[in-house]
Parts: sequence; structure tokens; C-alpha cells
Amino acid sequence: MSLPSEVIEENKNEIKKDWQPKVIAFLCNWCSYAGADLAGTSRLRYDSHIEIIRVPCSGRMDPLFILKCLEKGADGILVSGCHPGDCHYATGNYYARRKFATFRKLLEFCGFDLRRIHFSWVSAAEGAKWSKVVNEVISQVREAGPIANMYSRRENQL
Amino acid sequence: MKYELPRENDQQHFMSIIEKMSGQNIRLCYQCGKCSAGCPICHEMEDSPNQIIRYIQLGLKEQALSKNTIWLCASCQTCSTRCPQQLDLAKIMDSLRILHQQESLQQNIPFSTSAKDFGHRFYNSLLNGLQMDVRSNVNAFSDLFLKMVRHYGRQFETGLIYNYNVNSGFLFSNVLKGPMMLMKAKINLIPEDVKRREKVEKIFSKIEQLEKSEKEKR
Amino acid sequence: MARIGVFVCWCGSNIAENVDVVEVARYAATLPGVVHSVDYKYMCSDPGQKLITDAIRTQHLDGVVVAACSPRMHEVTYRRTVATVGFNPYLFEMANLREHCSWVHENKAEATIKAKNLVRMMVEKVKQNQPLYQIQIPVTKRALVIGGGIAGIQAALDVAAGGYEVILLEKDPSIGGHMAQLDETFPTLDCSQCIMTPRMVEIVQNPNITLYSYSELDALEGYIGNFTAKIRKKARSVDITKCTGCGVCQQKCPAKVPSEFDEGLSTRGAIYVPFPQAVPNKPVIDREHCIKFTKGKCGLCEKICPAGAIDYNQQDEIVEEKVGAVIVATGYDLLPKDTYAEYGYGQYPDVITSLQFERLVSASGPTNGELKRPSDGKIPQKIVFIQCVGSRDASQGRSYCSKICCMYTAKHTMLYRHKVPKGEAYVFYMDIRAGGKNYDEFVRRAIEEDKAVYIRGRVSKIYLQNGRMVVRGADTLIGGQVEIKADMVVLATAITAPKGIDKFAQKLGVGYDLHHFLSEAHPKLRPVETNSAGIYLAGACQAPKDIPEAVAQAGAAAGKVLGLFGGKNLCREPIVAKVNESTCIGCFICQKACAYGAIEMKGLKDRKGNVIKVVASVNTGKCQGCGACTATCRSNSIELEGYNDQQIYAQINAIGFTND
Amino acid sequence: MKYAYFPGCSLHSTAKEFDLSTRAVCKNLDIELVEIPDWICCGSTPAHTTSELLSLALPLANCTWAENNHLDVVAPCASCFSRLKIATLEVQKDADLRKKINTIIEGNFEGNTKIFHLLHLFSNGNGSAEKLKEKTKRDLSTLKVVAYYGCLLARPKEVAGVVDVENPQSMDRILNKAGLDVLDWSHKTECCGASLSITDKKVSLRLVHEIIQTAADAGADCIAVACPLCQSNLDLQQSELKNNHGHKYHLPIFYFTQLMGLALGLETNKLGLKRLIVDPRPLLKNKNIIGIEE
Ligand SMILES: Cc1cc2nc3c(=O)[nH]c(=O)nc-3n(C[C@H](O)[C@H](O)[C@H](O)COP(=O)(O)OP(=O)(O)OC[C@H]3O[C@@H](n4cnc5c(N)ncnc54)[C@H](O)[C@@H]3O)c2cc1C
Ligand SMILES: Cc1cc2nc3c(=O)[nH]c(=O)nc-3n(C[C@H](O)[C@H](O)[C@H](O)COP(=O)(O)OP(=O)(O)OC[C@H]3O[C@@H](n4cnc5c(N)ncnc54)[C@H](O)[C@@H]3O)c2cc1C
Ligand code: SF4
Ligand code: SF4
Ligand code: SF4
Ligand code: SF4
Ligand code: SF4
Ligand code: SF4
Ligand code: SF4
Ligand code: SF4
Repeated sequence: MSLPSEVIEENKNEIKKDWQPKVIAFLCNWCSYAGADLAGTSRLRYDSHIEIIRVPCSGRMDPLFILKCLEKGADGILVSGCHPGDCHYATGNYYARRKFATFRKLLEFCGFDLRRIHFSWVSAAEGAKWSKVVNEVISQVREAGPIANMYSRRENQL
Repeated sequence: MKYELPRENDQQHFMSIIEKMSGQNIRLCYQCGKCSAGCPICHEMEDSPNQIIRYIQLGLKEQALSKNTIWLCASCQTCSTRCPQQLDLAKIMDSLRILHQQESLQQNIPFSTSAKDFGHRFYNSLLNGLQMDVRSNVNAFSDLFLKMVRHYGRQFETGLIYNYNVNSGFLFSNVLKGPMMLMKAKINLIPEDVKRREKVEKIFSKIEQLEKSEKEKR
Repeated sequence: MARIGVFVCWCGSNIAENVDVVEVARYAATLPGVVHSVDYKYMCSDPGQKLITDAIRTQHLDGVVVAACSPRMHEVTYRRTVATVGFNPYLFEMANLREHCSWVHENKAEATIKAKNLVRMMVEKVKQNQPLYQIQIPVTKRALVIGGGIAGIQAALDVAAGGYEVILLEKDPSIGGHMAQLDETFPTLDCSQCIMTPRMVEIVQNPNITLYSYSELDALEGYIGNFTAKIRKKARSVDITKCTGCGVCQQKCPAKVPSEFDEGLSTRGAIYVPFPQAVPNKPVIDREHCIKFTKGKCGLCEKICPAGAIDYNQQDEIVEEKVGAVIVATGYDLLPKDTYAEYGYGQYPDVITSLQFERLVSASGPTNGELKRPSDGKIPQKIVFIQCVGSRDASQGRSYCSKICCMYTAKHTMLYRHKVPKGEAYVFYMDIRAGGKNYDEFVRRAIEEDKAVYIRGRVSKIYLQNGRMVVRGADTLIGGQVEIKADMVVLATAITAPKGIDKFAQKLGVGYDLHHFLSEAHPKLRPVETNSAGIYLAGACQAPKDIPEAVAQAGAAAGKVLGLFGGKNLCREPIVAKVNESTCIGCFICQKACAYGAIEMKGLKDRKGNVIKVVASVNTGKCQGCGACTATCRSNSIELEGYNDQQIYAQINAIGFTND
Repeated sequence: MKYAYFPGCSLHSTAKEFDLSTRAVCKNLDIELVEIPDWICCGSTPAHTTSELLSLALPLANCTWAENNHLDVVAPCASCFSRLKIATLEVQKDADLRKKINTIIEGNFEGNTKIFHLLHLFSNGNGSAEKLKEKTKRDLSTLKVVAYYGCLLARPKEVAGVVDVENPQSMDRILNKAGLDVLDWSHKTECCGASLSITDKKVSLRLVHEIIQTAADAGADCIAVACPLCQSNLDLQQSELKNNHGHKYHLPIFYFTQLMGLALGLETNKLGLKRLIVDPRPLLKNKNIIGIEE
């Protein structure tokens, strides 16, 4: 992983006082994106430190997207798709799930803090679930701290 | 009839005890009755096998353990083989019997091999034995059987049948067969000599200790 | 250099209350490539839309970002808007500031930062967008219906009524399917053949319908609107153009074969018409059993046929038909009764299946409608019906309910009582499933008026005692065993998917479930579509169904086909995968990932026409735009238009912190 | 072929004729049986309805010897077979349990030994069935027999190793090879209630009655069994049916090995025919299978 130098500069060692996490979520168009819309329509409040990238299907997810996000300074990742059996594209979410599980193992093997990486199933009707998932994910990412610290720790070890 | 259904917790508890003992998921039973339909002993049972499962599902422990059903079950496995939900009912029956014994809801019939005790027991059985039901019969038989094995290393049928009749009170029914069997040289008058008797005794006592300590842990 | 326009919407106060929209618009203007940035109260109102079209024209924009509500709300609106001024609709994107931002975050400062981030990400994405054009697929307006049961017949008639040509394919010598075998039908007890035969005749009379009976599908190629079906017309050994249907041949044929139509309760010749009302009413020779074909002798039918229609040398014929849509209506099978050893293993002749019972009571059946039992022809005075045989039985690997057997068993008890007024009918059931209009009333009638005795419990064994069958079951309501001495036992054996349907489904590219019933695209909202565009389902091939449901679904499938044929061309969103042929290494891993079979092999040729390389190629008719292939390709050679790697990476690259 | 032989308590007492005929037939078919020295009782039903550990420890104390001597075990008693097989299956599945049992029995059982019922020896394709057919000396084709498997030879499926639990065939096939007229019937695997014969006689009598009656209805002259408990239950209680159910039957209950022995032409006194309660000799004489004086 190449490191954005300015990030290292800024966050040399400890958490800056006003640090806020940044979580990137990849949502499938048919279920989770619609679920997040519903959370909005229902005015369910949740932590704002999450930004959503729309993909047609969780099966579109390439693990490299996740690495790229981390490289760009995201502190946590959430991938969310349809429930098993409900995939708009029949099997996409199974693929995603399988790929994701393997990928997580790999990250774990590399000593990566898994509190940063999450997968969930949220349907178009589950606005409340979406807001709950977001809050849970973000609170875990908060515990894990700024990703930059991880990079700088690595740097120090080298 | 009216049953007070136990609170969810108690209910779970009894069902999960049986589930743990038998390794069966009791919730699978959808009360189709095929087990009872095929059970060769069903006629004689106070409650049919599927009803016993129902009691377990509802957490009605008293009901499940107090019926003669669990003692009449011949372990023939017909039910287990044909159950559409693949429940091993015979195993559940085993578990209920074991639980019953463990909880000593029923006092076991004592047994001794000494001549003096025989006489004593014989006399006692004349007084009380006649009212005994299947439950105590089965218990008595199992008990005696195992004590024979423990003592001799093998089954000693003459002793078993003699003792059983004496103890159960059904004094004359099977003893009558004795002479006929002897005539055919079917059974031995003297127990066979197993050299490892002490070893067998050791197995029994070890298990006794193990189970006792496990029970205490619970 | 890009020329992007950003349009930030207030949505009245919906967005503006929690997001500083003016600030967002100001910020957007600072982003590289953004040449125009405004905010407005209601962007989707007419004046709002005009703001956009005017800007496109005056500012010569090559990208548009509307920062407003969810694209699921207004993406279509704005695509239309920008298209009115000749702007490519796929150069437009939306940032979701309402559902994903203002409505869910309270802190205005935080929400404004987030809004800026979202806008920045979209601006970066839209820079990567390429003009895309709707895919126009020409549609062959002819339909293929596979399976000539009631579902297939109904579907064929409905599509034909819409004025389109239909090809109806039936593997058996006659159409009719299972319904033709039934006696009277629930819930109204009208005679099955009386209501069915007219429709069968209509099939041959309708000029829009071509019937291929005794024919099978060899292959189906192509995609929605453009299928090619290879159909094998099996050799009938009878020239149906000459045959007059006089039937002499089948009367004289010396071979005796168990009749499929009568479920083995009667025999037919090797040359035969399956039943008198068959359509077409022309015989076929069953070569497996014909003495001429097996032993080289006989030839009787050829000698006696007055029309000279017999042709032993006929060959299978392959025909190709071009169609635009396919309706699959291949129906069901019944579990054979010999699956249950405890129920007599097919050893006891008087233990029969429900379909055999239908034949025994049918006026056209082997006993002319007199209910005589198979073993000795006696009229059974006591019948036991057993429900759920092989259904709801995990130990048999079938945990599903067959859905129709509760109803037809109730019907059977009625038919029985109508034939044998003093007879006793017992039914062993687990639950009675009679959900439907007038269905439960029907079952109650069987119990209350026709005196069927319902016993709640399963049967464990049937055995012989003094030559009489004893049925041993349980009545769980009284909590004990019951035994009934029966003259006849009818097993409501499970409805199963036809044997070999899995292979057939693979041929079509249609999914199937654990039990080999064909899979619909969505159980509630797309119940007649499959995951393969242009292929639809009707009848019991999808799940056990009774006639009303099979007919309703057939009509629905026909409706879908008519909808497809009604438009000029088929328009598809251009969100499809595209292969980079120069980098594709032809590994076809993408093919495995595609649930729609949209990825095909394509040979790249040099000038002389030699194939130099085989690469993947996406059939845009089949591709549904899921992107599974894209995520799988190891050489990055397959991209999903609209969500390609550059577009997603552009968004990711833009996630960094807002600087001001 | 060499096997560790576990006769079990019954074959040393009530079922001596099963032991005798088994040894005689195996000898004739070149199968060597080595009796497990100093074997102990398998615990049978009482053990497994009382304590799971006991029901595993007792059988495995015997199997250990066989395993140490690299022999598979054969047990003629269906009950012993079932207990032995279940015990090995259980400890194969659960290594912790195996360790526990090993400390109890003070031995080391790995779970490698295979457990066979005697029926399997003649039906598992090792050629002895063919040998039986070749060596057949007496013609038994006039003898109408039904094969009775009872519970434990058919159930549970994994233990009994049968293809069709409702209609097992192994004994039918052997008897066929031995030249008998084997009839189909419906009570092959119905329980005879042997385990209740002492504790609740009324029940077991009724079951015995049903089985005997169905066999007679099917036209059988006799019943073949492969389990000493079934045998003694059907044989002993038959005489009492008259008192309790008003029917008198005279169906000899053979061990299938006795019928094999007859077919192989072995001397009748080596097969223990006299020891059966329902004396089979009149029937056999009647059918000219054995001589008047035998
Ligand atoms: C005993 C019984 C009684 C019933 N009674 C009633 C009743 O009273 N009322 C009621 O509403 N329903 C009743 N039903 C249900 C009824 O039979 C079905 O609902 C109906 O037949 C379903 O029609 P279908 O066209 O889907 O399938 P089917 O009737 O099975 O027709 C399928 C057709 O497709 C053909 N086919 C199969 N595979 C291929 C292939 N690969 N290529 C070409 N052709 C193929 C078959 O030959 C057949 O002609 C009863 C069912 C049974 C079993
Ligand atoms: C408690 C409950 C739970 C359910 N759960 C499920 C479930 O989990 N899954 C499932 O598949 N189904 C479920 N259903 C069933 C489901 O609700 C119905 O199948 C479905 O809604 C039927 O849709 P419909 O369009 O036929 O009727 P409706 O939803 O009733 O729609 C009829 C419409 O017509 C309008 N209308 C009525 N009369 C007139 C008129 N004269 N002029 C103009 N408009 C008129 C009505 O206002 C209404 O909008 C459930 C039903 C209930 C009651
Ligand atoms: S057969 Fe199985 S599912 Fe049916 S009632 Fe008995 S235990 Fe329950
Ligand atoms: S195992 Fe017991 S409950 Fe089951 S069928 Fe046999 S006797 Fe009945
Ligand atoms: S475009 Fe969307 S956000 Fe803007 S006014 Fe319309 S509905 Fe509201
Ligand atoms: S005899 Fe000839 S004309 Fe008549 S039905 Fe047969 S084939 Fe057709
Ligand atoms: S040739 Fe074949 S079909 Fe014709 S009559 Fe002979 S057997 Fe029948
Ligand atoms: S429809 Fe009725 S008989 Fe058929 S499987 Fe379902 S419940 Fe059983
Ligand atoms: S597009 Fe990619 S995955 Fe597909 S064949 Fe080409 S290289 Fe392989
Ligand atoms: S985008 Fe989806 S449907 Fe299209 S080719 Fe790729 S995997 Fe198949």
C-alpha cells in the first residue's frame, strides 16, 4: 500500500482532537441503496461520517476498491447488498459474500484491524436497519482509530 | 385435562436437557403421528410416542416422565426409521429413561447375591411385589441384568430369571419355563467363569464415579 | 478540459434546512473542471429544469451533476430533461443530498461537509462518463411454447389471440398433459375432458398456431427477441398427411404395452393414439415395443392401413424456428408409489396412486368409469386415502407441500361416494390445505355430505392379513393407533419436477431450485419471468399448481410476451458489460460469474479469416448489467458501462478530506 | 478368512445351537473363527438405557482385543452386533469420547476394527454365498420359509448397513442360495418385543402372535431368524399362544445357520436341531429332508 504522504504528516502519532472517522459504503442499487433512501424518507438520524458509492450489485465489488479506499484515507469500509435469495441479479450477493469472506481472511492474515471492514444485508424495506448498521460500523471504526495511525505505526516499525 | 404451561425458560430447560442428552432437535417434530402409527407397543402405552414428544416440546416434564410409555418402549427403532423428520425417537426414549433414573423419581429395587438376602427379598416381594407395574419391572430387570454382568462378567440367565421373578413378584410365570429350558439344556446352572471379573468391576465403578462427579458439576 | 455544470437543489427546506446549499454550490464552483454551479429552490420544477437545459446550451457543458434527492427518485426525470437539448443522458449524474444527507443528519456543519464530499465524488465520476446509447434489439414476433398441458395450451391460445404466431411443442404424441387424464375437477366438479377438449381442438384450428407434437427441443440459441430453436420432430413412422385417423392399425397391432395415459392400468398397441380425444388424432409407432423394429417381423399395420400411411423408414427431422420469446410449460410428474416400502412397495396391486384413481373413476378409463380395483375387479367397499406421501417428508429429501393433493383427495372421496354410495372412505392427513376460493367449503362438503372420515395422523405401514390389507396409522387427536382393513389404498404421492428437467433447464439457461422446479425471477413481483430475459414460465413446472393457477399463470406469461411484442423494438438501458478484446486473454472466468449466460466466445480473425484469438463477448440482449463479470476478470478486460473501474476509482480518489 | 468371534452370553446358554451351527457352517465354508478370549457381556439393552458410558465401555473392552490382533469382529447375536457396531461408530465420531472410554477400559481402542453380523459374512460378496450354492448337498426346495430379521438387523440403517430398511434381503438371498423356497411377507422387520418378554409378557405375546400368524398366513412352514433373542421369544412363547390367543401354531424357528448346515449336508446333531422348543424334526422328516431315525 502506498501512503498519501500528507496524511502521515498530519497524523504522526496520536489521534487528533477533532478527528472524525471516514467510512465509505458501497451499496447495491436495488436493496441497500433503497434501504438507505428509506432511512432518509423516514428521517432516521445517524452518524454523518459515511459516504455512499452506488454500485449495481454487491457482486460488482472488486476487493481492490476497498484497498483503494484505505489508501485514500478511508478509516472504514462497509459493503451492503440484498439478503440471500433476494438479489436482483439472482446470485450476485452470494459471489460478493464469498469474495468478501476470503478477502477479510487475507486482511486478517496481514494483521489488519477487522473492525474497519464490514458487510451487511439490508433490504429496501430496512431503513431502520440501515441506520443501525451505520452507527454500529462507525462506532467500531472509531474504536479502531484513524487509519493514518496504522500507516505511521507501520512506518515506525520499518 | 388442563396443563399449566411452564414459563418459556423452564420450557426451554427441559427440552434442551433432552436435546442435549439425545442429540436430537425436538422442534423438528411436527406431530404427524407416524411414530405412534408404527410403534408395536403403542396399544399398551398410556400415551403414544408422539404425545411424549409433545410433552417435551411444551416443557411438561412431569407428564413426559411419569407415563409407562418410556418403560414399555422396546427400542425397536421403528419410529426412528420412519419418522419423516428424521428424529431418533428411540434415542429420546432412552434419554427420558436415563433422566428418570438419574433423578431417582422412582426408587430402584435393591439387589444382593447373598442367600440371606434372597430369602428376605422373596418374603418382601410376596408382600408388596404383586402391585408393581412395568416401570419397576423394567427398572428391576435392567438393574439385575447389569448387576449380573458386574458380578460375573457375563450374563447368568438362571440367576437373572430367578432373581427377577423373585423381585418382580411375577413369581411363577417365567420360572415355569425353567424346567423346559433345562430339559433342552438351554441354560447353565452354574455361571461361566470369566477371569477378568475384577476388570469388569473396575469398569463399572469407574463409570459410577465419573457420572456422579458429572452430575455434581451440573 | 472538462466543462461540468453543478446544480444544487434546496428541495424547499428539505435539503436547505440541514445543508448549507449556497455554500455547497460555491464550493462546487471551485472544483477543477466545474464551469458552472448554481443553487435553486426546486430543481425538478419546470423553471429548475430550464436552468439546466439553458446552462447546457450556453455553457457548452459536457457533464451535469444535479445535487438533489435520490437518483431512484429523479434520475429518469433529469435524463429526459437533458436529452431534450440533445445532451447525452449518460453524461449526467446525481448526488444524493436529501435521503442520504439532509434527512439523516442533524448537525448542519457536518451535513454540509458531507454534501460537499458527495458532490465532489460525483463531479469526479461524471468526468469519466462516456456517452452511451440505448440498445435497440429487434424482436422476432413469434413465440415458442414448450409443453402442451393446460398451461401451455392456454399460453399458446392467449398469445395467438394477440395476433402473433405461436409454435407449440409437445414431447408426447398428443397435447393435453395431466389434465386430460383427470376425471372431474375441483372445486366445481366439472368434467376435465369436457372443458379441455375444445381448447385442444382450438390449437389445431387456430391459424396462428403451429403444433409440433411428438417433438423435442434440441437446442435454444440466441437471446431475448432473437432466439433460434432447434426442434427434433421424432419419427412417428406414420405419415400424418396421409393418415385418416381411422384407427384400424391400433386395433390390430399384436404388441401389448402398458398405457401411459391409463397409468399402466390398461394396455395399448405399439402403434397407438394415447387416448380417443388426442390432438392430433394420428397414431405413432413406439419403436421400442414394435415387433417390426425389435424383431424385424410383423409389419401388420402397414398391410392393413387403407391409406398407406405407415412409413417404417421415417427419420427424426430437425427444424429450426426463429422466435422472440419462449414460454416453458413442461408441467410435473408424480412420485412413483414404490418409493415407500412400508406402504407395500408396489407389491400390493390395490395400493394405487392418485392419478391411477383418476383413471379408474374416469368414464374414459380402463374400466369405463366403474370403480373396480386392479387385483380382482371387485368394487372396493372401504378405501383408505393417504395424504402427503413423499411430500413434507425430510427423510425423503422433499420437505415441500405438494399443494394440490389435499384438494384432489377430498375430490376423490366425493367421486368415490358418488360411485359407491355405501362405501366408506377414510383419509389420513396431517393438515388440510385448502386455501382458495370455495376450497375449504369443498373439503367440508366431502366430510359433511359425502361422509369421508378424516383421521389426523400419518400411516406407518400397510400389511396383509388373511389376504386383506391392513392400514396401520395414528390418530393424533385421540392419541392412539388406528387400524383399518381396506379394500383399496390410494396414495396422494408427491408432485415432483419431471425427470431430466434439470438438463433441459440448463439447455435454456433457466434456473431451478433444490427440487428441480424452475425458478422465477422474483417470487412475488416477477413470478412468471425467469432470470433469462425473454423466457417465461407457466404452470406446474414452476411449482405444484392446480388448474386455475396454472391457467392464470399461463395468461400472465402470455401477457408478458404480448407486452414484449407490442413495442417496435426492445429498448434496453445501455448499462451492460463490454469486453476489451485486445487485453482479454480468453480465460472465461467471467463466463462462470455471469448468472445470465450473457458471455459468449468470439473468435478474432486476421485478414485471411483465420481465427487468431478467442475472446469473451457480451451478448447485450442477455446482459443485465450486474457487473459480476467485471469484478472477476483478472486482466481488467471486461467493464460495466456506467459503473466502470475508472468511474468508481474516480469516486474513490475523491473521498479525501474537504480542504475548507 | 479369519475373524474374531464374539458369541455373546446367549450363544453360551440359551442359544447354544446357534453357536454350534455357526461354527459348523463356517468350518465347512473355510471361515476361521477365533473366539475373543475372556470376552465380557456387551451390556445389551439394559446398559444403553441406563448409562451411555457403560453401553460403550462394555462392547469396546472386547473389540480392543480384536483390534490388537488385526481382526474384524463377527457377532451372531443381533443385539451384540448392534451394541458393538454402535459403540465403534460412536467413538469413531468423537475422539474425546474415545479417550474417555479408553481410560475406563484401560486399553487403547482406535476404532479401526470392523464389526460384522454373521449374515454379512455370507452376503457381503466375499464369495461364501457362491461357495454355499456349490456345496449344497441336501435339497431343501420343498421347505417354505420366511426370513425374519427383527429390529436390530434392519435398524437403524447406518448400523445395520442394509439398503432397504423396510425390506432387507441378505437372509433371503442366503436362504435362496441354500435352495429353500423363500416367501415374501410383510413382517420381516416388525418388533417381536423380546426385550419385554420378561418384563411385560402380555405385550410380547401379542407381538409374537402377530408375527407367527402373518408368517403362517403367507404359507410358511417355518421361520428363519438370525438373532437369539428373536429365536427364543418366537420359539418359547409359541406354545403359550394357545392359552392367550386361542391359536395353536407349530412353526419351527430355525437359526438361518441351521438351515445352511442342513443344505450343506452337515449331520443334524451338529446343528443342535433337537434343542429347538418347537421340534423341527417332524416337519423335516415330512418333507423327506432328514431320515426317520434322525
Ligand atoms: C391426481 C390428480 C388430480 C388432480 N385433480 C385436479 C383437479 O381436480 N382440479 C385442478 O384444478 N387440478 C387438479 N390436478 C392438478 C392438475 O393436474 C395440474 O394443475 C395441471 O395439470 C397442470 O398443468 P400443466 O400444463 O402445468 O402441466 P402438465 O399437465 O404436466 O403438462 C405438461 C406438458 O408438457 C409436456 N412436456 C414436459 N416436458 C416437455 C419437454 N421437455 N418438451 C416438450 N413437452 C414437454 C408434457 O408431456 C405435458 O403434456 C390434479 C392433479 C393430480 C395429480
Ligand atoms: C396482515 C396482512 C399481511 C400480509 N402479508 C403478506 C405477505 O407477507 N406476503 C404476501 O405476499 N402477501 C401478504 N398479504 C397479502 C397482500 O396484502 C395482498 O396479496 C395484496 O396486497 C393484494 O393486492 P391487491 O392489489 O389485489 O389489493 P389491495 O392491496 O387491496 O389494493 C386495492 C386498491 O384498490 C383501491 N380501490 C378499491 N376500490 C376501489 C374503487 N372502487 N375505485 C378505485 N380504487 C379502488 C384501494 O384503495 C387499493 O389501493 C398480507 C395481507 C395482510 C392483511
Ligand atoms: S414420526 Fe417424527 S415427526 Fe412424526 S410425530 Fe413422530 S417424532 Fe414427530
Ligand atoms: S422404539 Fe419404542 S417408541 Fe419407537 S416404535 Fe419401537 S417401541 Fe415404539
Ligand atoms: S429535484 Fe428532488 S430534491 Fe430537488 S425539489 Fe425535486 S424532489 Fe426535491
Ligand atoms: S390405419 Fe392408417 S389411416 Fe388408419 S389410423 Fe392407422 S395409420 Fe392412420
Ligand atoms: S409393425 Fe409394429 S406397430 Fe405395426 S402392428 Fe406390428 S407390432 Fe404393431
Ligand atoms: S397439499 Fe395437502 S396432502 Fe398435499 S402435501 Fe400439502 S398438506 Fe400434504
Ligand atoms: S474478459 Fe477477462 S475474465 Fe473474461 S475471458 Fe476475457 S480475460 Fe477472461
Ligand atoms: S454484467 Fe452481469 S449480466 Fe452482464 S455479462 Fe457481466 S455478469 Fe453477465
